[in-house]
Amino acid sequence: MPGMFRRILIANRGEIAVRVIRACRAMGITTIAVYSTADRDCLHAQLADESICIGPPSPTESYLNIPRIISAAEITDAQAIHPGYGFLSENAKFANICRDCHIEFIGPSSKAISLSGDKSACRQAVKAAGVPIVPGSDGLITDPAEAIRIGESMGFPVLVKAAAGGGGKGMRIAHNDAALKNAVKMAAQEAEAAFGDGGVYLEKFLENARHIEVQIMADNQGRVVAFGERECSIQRRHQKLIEETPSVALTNSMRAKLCKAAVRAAKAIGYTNAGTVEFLLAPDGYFYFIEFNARIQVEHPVTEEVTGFDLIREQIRIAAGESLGYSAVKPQGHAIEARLYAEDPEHNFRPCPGKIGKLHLPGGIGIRVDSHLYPGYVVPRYYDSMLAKIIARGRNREEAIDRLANALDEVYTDQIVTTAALCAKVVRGDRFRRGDLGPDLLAEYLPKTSV
Amino acid sequence: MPGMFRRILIANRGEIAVRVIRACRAMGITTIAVYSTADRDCLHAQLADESICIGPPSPTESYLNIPRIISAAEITDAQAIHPGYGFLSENAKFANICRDCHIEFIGPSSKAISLSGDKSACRQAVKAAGVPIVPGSDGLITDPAEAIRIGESMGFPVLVKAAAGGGGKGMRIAHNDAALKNAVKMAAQEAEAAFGDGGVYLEKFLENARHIEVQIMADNQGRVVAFGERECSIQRRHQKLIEETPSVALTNSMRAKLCKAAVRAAKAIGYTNAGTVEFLLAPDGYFYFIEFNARIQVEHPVTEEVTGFDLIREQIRIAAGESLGYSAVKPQGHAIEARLYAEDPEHNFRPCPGKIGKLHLPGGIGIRVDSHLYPGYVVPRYYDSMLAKIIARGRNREEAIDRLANALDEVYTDQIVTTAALCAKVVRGDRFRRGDLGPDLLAEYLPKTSV
Amino acid sequence: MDITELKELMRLLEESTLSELEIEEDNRRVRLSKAVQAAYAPPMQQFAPPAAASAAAPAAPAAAPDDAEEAWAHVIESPMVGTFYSSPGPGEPPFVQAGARVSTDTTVCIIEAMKIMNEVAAKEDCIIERVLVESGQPVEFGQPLFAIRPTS
Amino acid sequence: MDITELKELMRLLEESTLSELEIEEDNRRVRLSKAVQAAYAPPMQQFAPPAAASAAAPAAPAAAPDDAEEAWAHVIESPMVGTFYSSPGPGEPPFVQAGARVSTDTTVCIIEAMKIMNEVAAKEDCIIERVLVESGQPVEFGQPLFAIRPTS
Repeated sequence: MPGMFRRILIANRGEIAVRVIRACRAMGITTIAVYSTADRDCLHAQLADESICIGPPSPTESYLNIPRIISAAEITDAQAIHPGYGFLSENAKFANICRDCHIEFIGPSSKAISLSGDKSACRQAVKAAGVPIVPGSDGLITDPAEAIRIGESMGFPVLVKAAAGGGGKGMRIAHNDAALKNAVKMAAQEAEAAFGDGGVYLEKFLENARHIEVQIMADNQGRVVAFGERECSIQRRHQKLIEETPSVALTNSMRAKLCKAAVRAAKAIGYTNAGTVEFLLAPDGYFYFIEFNARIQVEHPVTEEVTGFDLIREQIRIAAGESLGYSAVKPQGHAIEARLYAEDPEHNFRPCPGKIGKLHLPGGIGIRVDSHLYPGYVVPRYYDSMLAKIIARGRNREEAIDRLANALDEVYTDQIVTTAALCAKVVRGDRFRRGDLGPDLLAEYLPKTSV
Repeated sequence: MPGMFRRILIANRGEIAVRVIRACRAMGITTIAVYSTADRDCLHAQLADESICIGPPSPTESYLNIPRIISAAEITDAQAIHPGYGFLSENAKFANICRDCHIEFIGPSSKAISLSGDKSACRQAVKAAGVPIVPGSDGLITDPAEAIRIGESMGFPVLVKAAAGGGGKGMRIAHNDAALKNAVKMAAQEAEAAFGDGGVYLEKFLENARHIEVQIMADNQGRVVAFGERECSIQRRHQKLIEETPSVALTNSMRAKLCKAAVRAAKAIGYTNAGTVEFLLAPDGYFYFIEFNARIQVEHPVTEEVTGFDLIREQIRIAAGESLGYSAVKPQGHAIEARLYAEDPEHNFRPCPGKIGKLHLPGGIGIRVDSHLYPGYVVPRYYDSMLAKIIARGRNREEAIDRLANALDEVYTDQIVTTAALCAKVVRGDRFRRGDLGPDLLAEYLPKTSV
Repeated sequence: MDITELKELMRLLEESTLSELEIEEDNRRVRLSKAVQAAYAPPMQQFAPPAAASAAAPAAPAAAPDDAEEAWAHVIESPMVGTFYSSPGPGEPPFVQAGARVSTDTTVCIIEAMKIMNEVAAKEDCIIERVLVESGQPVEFGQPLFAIRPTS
Repeated sequence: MDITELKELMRLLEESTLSELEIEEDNRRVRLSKAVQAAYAPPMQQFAPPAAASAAAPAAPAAAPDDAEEAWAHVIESPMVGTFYSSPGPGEPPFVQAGARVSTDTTVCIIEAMKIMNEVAAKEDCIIERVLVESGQPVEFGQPLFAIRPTS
């Protein structure tokens, strides 16, 4: 066991880099930020103890460039790299190279990353461990005729998904034989183009199912602990906008079963460090594993707010070889997160990069703000447009909703349009209060053309 | 029972006005801010649903002016007034006038305010209820000879205190007969000048005692609940700088006794709404009642962070006639607050009003910021110089300290010097970590001339 | 100097992010500048009115003064928070009307605060140009009540 | 004064990071200035270095470049993050020294990144005026390595 790290390099930017820096500082660990020339003034580069420019704005030449990041870690003598989310966080090759260079990768083994990245193989492994998966093909589909046979046997509609997929790419829905035949071809082409891997598989499409994920933490000593669930049903363009925990759709006994299934799934793929197990919850109360996310997620703060744990700290502790030291956590209260993107919801979520002049972010009781914003910051056009996460905590869901809605009203970003007002409208609305979080909810608050 | 208020006027300014506005909004109550001409741009005047100018900068012509505030409440149809802390919050006459005008005063009865304001009479009432008080005179001292008799019987050093006192005014310490004789005269003169009331009383001076206060909430149905203690030993010029809960000086059984004594003291003076019972904890573990604060206090957020309750909401509920609905609260974790004043600790805490240009306040896990600051805000010279409260929450004291120290490092207030750096040094220091919070701690971090 | 040209120059500077413009040619010099303060919008507009709250709230009594202050060079301001009355009692004629010439001892209106009727007198000899507030309307401290033209 | 020309000047200043522009020709003088932007300090200085952390941390490799960039009009920048070596191997003479005349195919140094030695060539024909980095020193992307005087 190498002992706790003294120097960690953060291979990311923006709010998650700031988040990791804060966790490191609270642990007494020296932080090293990397930045592209477009991010010279970004808060993460300013807050870190040391900052190093690794390349031009293009992600492939900076935040996605493995040699440059490894080289930065080597010359700054970093003992470990935290990848954040996105960029290289689920890149098995990067995790491998880090360890080859004797730099700890703060995340799962590259084997576990590979397995969770191959969605079809992951399904099989999890199914073998006795966790229910959405009915579908046993592995990849190579022949349209095979697809039709499976589609007919489990009943339409059917979802065609890319094994290497993500973000809705390479995903198609088919309601009959003819459509399915087409969908298989199209999805394979899309997947080939997007991921360089045309493998696709079939899943039954569950109507009115809810997206519920379970946060897990696994140490290198074989202990896996579930940190409760998050519901992330409010999305725009397959990207989450509002997340909460606990989910109103679960009873305590369903929650216990789901958490148990998540732990079993993690063990089935030999997972370590922080991960998220995604499930579909059908209207009849049955749930099905869909995929495994091998990273810390954007929405991890809602789990932190109800459990009291710092999940980034737990990630670092696990990577340093420490054992979790507990076998269960007991969430309390309710937490909801709203994401502020520099996008205009009135105009089809058109990105709005540019300079933020005056700025006011909310505060006060029950409000947590994770952000890299400061007055005068220029939002660059090269990266994800997320500016801030506003997280509200309450003793119950009502209190969390009231606090979040009012905090969102307080947000003031001069010269830049954000999703704050939209999120305020959504959480204040009757449907959200009732917990009726269907995929069509967001559309009610958007101009017809923007949906 | 009048039912919940629909419109509340906040008779205060700055961060506490913002705090009350946020609590009201989360309850769906319309807020009315009052402001002086110096506070036109203050955040509370901007955040409230309605804002009304009540007078020129001088507090006696604005925030302390009862007719102007009552008149503002009348023309805006406010059903209740929240006084915040300071200004009119402990003014029994104001509480009376409010109720005469059929406006609810969100605080205790004017009778309870009067009794807690008369420190000598309050001591007697609390003593009669069986709560230990610091040995001292049974009521006011009128004759120096009587003072000397009492001083000799209980042993020197002795503290002479003003019955109407506060903020260290009219307070003197005496180590022998001659000094005591003088001290009684001087303190009476000082008290007469400062409060228009020359009444003084004696208390034994307890060396190395710690200041520990208990938060209580009392409803109009006779239920009093203790919300745990706060330790506020780190002060500058008799004003608190850093506060925390729980106190490291208490065992669980001491805490239970202290909370019981606080409830008994509140009942003895017929107290309702939010209040704080102050105790001295002697090095031998005995504790003594010293005084009762009949208001919400600056440092109330640390109690909120460990109990999950919104104390302002509880105040409003009680004032509206609701009963508490619980008989005990169970604090969890640890919380520490540091106050940011616009003062220069390197130069004897010289106030530094003026314009704040760029501004960065911290955020992230476990950090709460209560503040009225925004970039470009001009700190007026007429009022208290407190700019913000940074509150850190952790599962334990170590975690709260680490988070607070790093959050304080992040504070950036362009063009204005604050106490942030001093607070960071203090909480990071060995003595604070050890919990050795003697009154001399702060001096270690100040230039010799500033103490 | 051609006023149209000057206006054009002023507009140019206003619309730019620059703060100064100086032109000197022949025997003419023009210098325009924009205070740094002007870069900050009036703070009362800094925060968008919270949609839900403002929908529920009745009209604020403080809504009017800002506009009025801009518009009138000389005014009589309200010395306190209260309710404005233009006449001594219901049905009675107003103390003053537009066009009235008043002096420093003329009562121009009453402000009621906490059931007390406070007579307000003009601060200087002047002519009332316009009554800015309706009788019975709530007013805040410093709110303009009358637009005036000083006569002394 | 030609308004189109003036507009062009204003736009030029706005888009630059400069704060003043003054032109004097024949009997005409134009002066433009930008105050607001100058009120913002260079962002890297916005946050005071956290006392405790920076005391504990070793010197950052990124400390030098900002000063250097100011001081030299023409430089050869590091094309990558890595370790700078002035010579092909220990004890061997440096590729170039101050005063050397180099062309676009001259190797001026090596940057080692991930155990790979990357030869860096001059981007233009020039004279090396000064070597800005010590051999063996870590460098970041874009960090000036040599001050040069172009010869072409």
